[in-house]
Amino acid sequence: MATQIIGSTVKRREDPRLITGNGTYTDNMTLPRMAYLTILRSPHAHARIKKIDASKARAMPGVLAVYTGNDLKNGGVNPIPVGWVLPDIKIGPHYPLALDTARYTGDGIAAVVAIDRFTAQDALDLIDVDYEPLPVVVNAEKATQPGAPQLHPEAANNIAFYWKIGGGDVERALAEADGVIKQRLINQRLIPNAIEPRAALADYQPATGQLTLYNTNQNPHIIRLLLALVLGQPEHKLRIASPDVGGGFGSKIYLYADEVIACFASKQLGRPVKWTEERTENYKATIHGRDHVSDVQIAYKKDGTITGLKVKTYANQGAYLSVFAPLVPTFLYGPMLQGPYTIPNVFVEVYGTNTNTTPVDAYRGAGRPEATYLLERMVDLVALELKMDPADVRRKNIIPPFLNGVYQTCMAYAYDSGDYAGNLERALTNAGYVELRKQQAEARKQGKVVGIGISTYTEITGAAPAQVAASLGAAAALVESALVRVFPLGKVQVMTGSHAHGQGHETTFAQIVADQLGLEVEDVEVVHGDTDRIPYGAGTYGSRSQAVGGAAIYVATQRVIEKGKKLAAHMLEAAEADLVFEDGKYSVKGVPSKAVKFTDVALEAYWPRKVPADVELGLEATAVFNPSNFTFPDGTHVAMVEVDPDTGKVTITKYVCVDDVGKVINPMIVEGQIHGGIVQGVGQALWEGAVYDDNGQLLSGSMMDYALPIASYFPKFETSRNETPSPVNPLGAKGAGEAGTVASTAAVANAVMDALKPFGVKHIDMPLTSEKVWRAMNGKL
Amino acid sequence: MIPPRFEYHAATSVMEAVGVLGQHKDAKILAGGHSILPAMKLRLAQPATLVDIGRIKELSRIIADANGTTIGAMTTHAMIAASNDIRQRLPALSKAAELIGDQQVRNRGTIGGSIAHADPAADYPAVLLALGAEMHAIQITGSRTIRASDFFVDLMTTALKSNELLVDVRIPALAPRSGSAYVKFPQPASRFALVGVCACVTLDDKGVCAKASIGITGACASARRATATESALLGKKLDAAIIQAAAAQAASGMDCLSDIHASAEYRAHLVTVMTARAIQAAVARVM
Amino acid sequence: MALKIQGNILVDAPRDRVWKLLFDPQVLIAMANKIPGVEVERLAQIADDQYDGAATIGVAMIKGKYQGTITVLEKHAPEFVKFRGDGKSGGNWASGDMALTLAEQDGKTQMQYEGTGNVGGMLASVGQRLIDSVGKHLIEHGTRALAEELAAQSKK
Amino acid sequence: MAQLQITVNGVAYQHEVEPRLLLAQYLRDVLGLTGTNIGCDTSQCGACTVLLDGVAVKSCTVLALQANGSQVTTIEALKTNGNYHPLQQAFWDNHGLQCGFCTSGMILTAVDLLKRNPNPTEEEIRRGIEGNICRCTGYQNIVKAIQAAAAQMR
Repeated sequence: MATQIIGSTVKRREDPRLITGNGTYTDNMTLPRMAYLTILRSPHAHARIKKIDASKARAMPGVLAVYTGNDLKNGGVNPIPVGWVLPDIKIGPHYPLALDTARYTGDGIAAVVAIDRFTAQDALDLIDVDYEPLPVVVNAEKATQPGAPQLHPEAANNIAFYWKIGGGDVERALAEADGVIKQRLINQRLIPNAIEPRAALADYQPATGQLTLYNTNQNPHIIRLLLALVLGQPEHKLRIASPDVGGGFGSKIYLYADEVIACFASKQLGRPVKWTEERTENYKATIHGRDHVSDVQIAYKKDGTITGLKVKTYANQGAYLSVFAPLVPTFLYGPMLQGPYTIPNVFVEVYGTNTNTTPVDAYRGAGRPEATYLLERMVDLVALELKMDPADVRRKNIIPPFLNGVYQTCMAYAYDSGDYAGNLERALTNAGYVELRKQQAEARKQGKVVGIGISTYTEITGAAPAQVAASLGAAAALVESALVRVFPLGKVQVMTGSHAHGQGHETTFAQIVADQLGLEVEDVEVVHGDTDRIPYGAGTYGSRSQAVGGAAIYVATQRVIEKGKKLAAHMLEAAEADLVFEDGKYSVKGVPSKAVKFTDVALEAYWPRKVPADVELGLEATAVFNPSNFTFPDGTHVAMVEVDPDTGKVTITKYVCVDDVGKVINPMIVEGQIHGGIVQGVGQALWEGAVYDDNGQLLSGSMMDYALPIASYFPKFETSRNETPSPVNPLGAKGAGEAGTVASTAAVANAVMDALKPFGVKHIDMPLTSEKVWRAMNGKL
Repeated sequence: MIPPRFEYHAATSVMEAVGVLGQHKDAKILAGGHSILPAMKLRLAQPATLVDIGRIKELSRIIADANGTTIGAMTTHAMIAASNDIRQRLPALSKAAELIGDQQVRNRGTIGGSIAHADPAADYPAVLLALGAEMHAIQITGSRTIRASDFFVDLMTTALKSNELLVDVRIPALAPRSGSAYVKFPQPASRFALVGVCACVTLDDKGVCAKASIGITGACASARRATATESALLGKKLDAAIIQAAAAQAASGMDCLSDIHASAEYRAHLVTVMTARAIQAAVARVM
Repeated sequence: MALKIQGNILVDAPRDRVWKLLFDPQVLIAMANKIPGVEVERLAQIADDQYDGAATIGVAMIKGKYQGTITVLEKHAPEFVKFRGDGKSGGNWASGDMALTLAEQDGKTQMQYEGTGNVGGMLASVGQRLIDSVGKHLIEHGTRALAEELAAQSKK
Repeated sequence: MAQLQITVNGVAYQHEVEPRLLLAQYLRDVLGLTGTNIGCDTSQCGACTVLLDGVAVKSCTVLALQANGSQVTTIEALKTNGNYHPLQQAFWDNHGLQCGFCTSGMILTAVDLLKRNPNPTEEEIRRGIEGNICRCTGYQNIVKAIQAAAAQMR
């Protein structure tokens, strides 16, 4: 192939089915005799369940069954396990339906299975539950205080885990600093809002004992593993298929109670059972993200050098520990607090606490947006204190280029490659930073309230090097597998354990294979999301698919080429060592005319004519890729905002960014990921926030009250890339899925704070709603 | 997502609709459905009967004559926003319609449905109050006309009786040398009005304010006039300082709503800001 | 979602009379039915200090059928009483307490009320912007109705 | 139950339906036209947008019976004679979708938008799709796709 397929824009192969309405989302599927499941959720955030009277619901025509927590427990259903077990972690058991206590307003109390959706919904109204309300706590810090309501007897003071990490000597740094700034920062709770609500369709075949679960999920093999443990269903008789999935953003990683109940019901009733989440239900029963309260101290020298950072964080875990929840505010957060800077002394301690709220787990960025926001706000506060330009404070502290090496932070991680300083300068140049500052000065003279914000970041992606992950507490291996299977006529199927739900893997993974084998992208079919078709997998989250999943495909493809070479040697009657593979042909070095096409080798592999009997036939290879390190994308985002001085309303007027996500397979797709990431991050800065009242009622319970970003809230983004290949995988890829989100929140928050500088405002917590900004401007905080 | 059960009647005439309405306890009118269906899907509203008036053609019309404009209850927001007659004669109403929800909601939601529901954050009530609209309601025994100032009674409560059907809205033509404008500060999620203000001013030939009416929505349990501001404008040349001073009184005496999007204090402040902007825009429109 | 309620009303009836009527289910039913959007299905005394009932409560089309109890928490005749009410309707619940202080005033009764209310379930999660107003609406009409009803009953 | 007569994508249907059946549910569950997705309960997300008598509506906030006697067009009917509608083509060409869940509604809203305004500015496009929430794309490529389709259709 003359043109490189890797690195070029190829239109997505997913799109024809999706633009014509032919996607197969879980709720689109219908099976014969399918019944419908609905779940009654507690209207109380904390209550003792005194009595459940389901007799009227059971008597309703069309109702097949009503289950309670004890029905499931007596039926052998185990609590949902936690997949990231930290030392000394305290786990309050999470039964799919509450046994005697409801601990948040999404907690399932009873489940109805009926012959149609209407009946299943109507029957919920007929279940009479006698609750005794208990005191409620929703705040992560308050939950740890004496006298706070207790959620689980296992976790004293509601502390599910305490975790700390540090490097250098932060106390000494604080003591010896020219200045120390203390600030409390709140990273508010977010609701992921994949536009497709979750759904599950369980199909148990009593005759064979086979259970299939179709569901909205990012990692079917993890679900199979967990579901096998929860249900006692043997893995080899359990198939998880996640067809088209309408967005995940982390919220579809976990095993949820609802799909366990659907499986249990299908086994009990011997017929398919479907559950489809409603949006109001999604807001309560699907995980939330972020929700940190942090007390921060930053130590600096007069010249702007940052010498130390000390952080204490209360990370709200919600009512139960979700599958990966303990990972997020620890390893994905704490060690990333050094960020892209040379800060030599960092210490962080984290209290993961249970509260009467929806469980919190990984949501786009997971830990890194929290770390980046915290650090970038503090850097700006240093600039404010020293009356320095925020860009100059960043220049002073940013890690110098380490293009071919590694940079060891003062904590656990060694960054893989990068030109952080170069990307900062590129972004400032692209934004016309000097000119923007002049415009700002001019605008201020005219009474306008204008701000410029910078966010410089590095984040951690590509989970995970298995040994590192295990040492950090992973209960599930996060390596990735691939099977590349060549058919006799030269077409190829790739089975990957990664799962795409918008990321375009069916295109980019095909590009990797086509590029190497000298085929057209159309000749390669990517199969994902089905445990019966794919050898194994760990799924898609944490921007890992290209760096781990893509790398596995790359290695498997190389193995196919090597295997083919043995066959080609016989076909060409040449020594294997003399053969080269280029442009889809094996040829003898220096004798290009003596060649055999890859497709001919494929045919020979299955229908041998020249190959001796002792050579292994077939042409497929499996690889499991276990990277040597994580990957660390980085970049700088610059935002400009204008604030309406009368109302406090913030408008983004300019947005410029430079991101280094390593080697790019498909620039169009990477750019799309960055766009989406930016909008999601800005959503947190300006509008989004889950609001609970003191009773644990979620007041922002629908899209009417939870403000999601819409098109008219944004200008056109000016994005660009800088590619520093990662040395930890053969593709040189890092991760692109979360970078935009990691960076944009702080860029916009800093811009708003910069706009408010003339009003003497140093910090306000997100979301920076019109009212909050107006209050800040008018001294009414 | 699944509403509770109800009886459904598709009325083909106004008289049929009010007949059904009068006969059934707990019957509600179904116009575009964009207020009642979401409430029913959440099972917060459970009417026993819905009377669908969507098939009554004469309820979906805009008639402009020399004295005013009549808008049928089933006229959609999109029809109002797209009407040249309304844009030219009643730009405030045109703008209010254009700012409701989104295109799909405007294509389906109706003026009658919106005002009969009387959501405290709905846009139209501010405009109808400021423009002195009249609502025409029919029941089986006759019909009556209700002035906007009498129509919006309280939170989601209008002067309509349970057996009455709102059939149209009549808005008198603006006097010569009048201007009207609607300005809205939307709630970022639902884009309902946190505060919406409609100002209508008439200037005499010396440029002095001869008449001013200001309707405010979103701020309180139901839309209302800003009478103190109106008085402060009368007899004055409406320069920026006068407008500012008058608008500063717009929230006086108001018991403003408070929710997770805006405190009562902030709403009251927005009332003054949006009122000033609405008056300015209305003055700018005076021919 | 929590509501705070306080205010006072003047009842055109002597305090002793008001005190007695306050605990009469029939008076309470008549009072409640005067509130727009409230329709009492039943209310009965089931113990010394406890009532059990059912009512449709709401504003305009947003309404639900609630079942619940009213419990007298504290009582100092004839000047102070504190009630607690709990009700549920489908996936929604409401609870609250209200303290009434009664004072004689020229043969009439000055009744001071203070309380808090809480709402949960779907109502709280999708109706937050209306709860405050609905609460105010019910209290405003409720106290007025109570004063009227007590005065009327006392004259019988 | 009540009689529903409706034409969907040019095909006339007659069904007995419960009055409370929503148009979106009728399309998906009764007709099997699952290209129309349901993303919220409260008419914000726009995933369920279809054309009802030619204009874009949120089919989860319309009773099937309200569409009695009407013509409905869903995403499944946009591709004609093997050719993609210019908006479908433009969404593909410009990477205007990622997970695809909002795409049907987004495209049908854009059909309505371009019918009313064949030459929209970027701002008009951004305002025109306010009733459609996309959590993946950040909207930039959707706007680009609609601009490209508008140019193609003019």
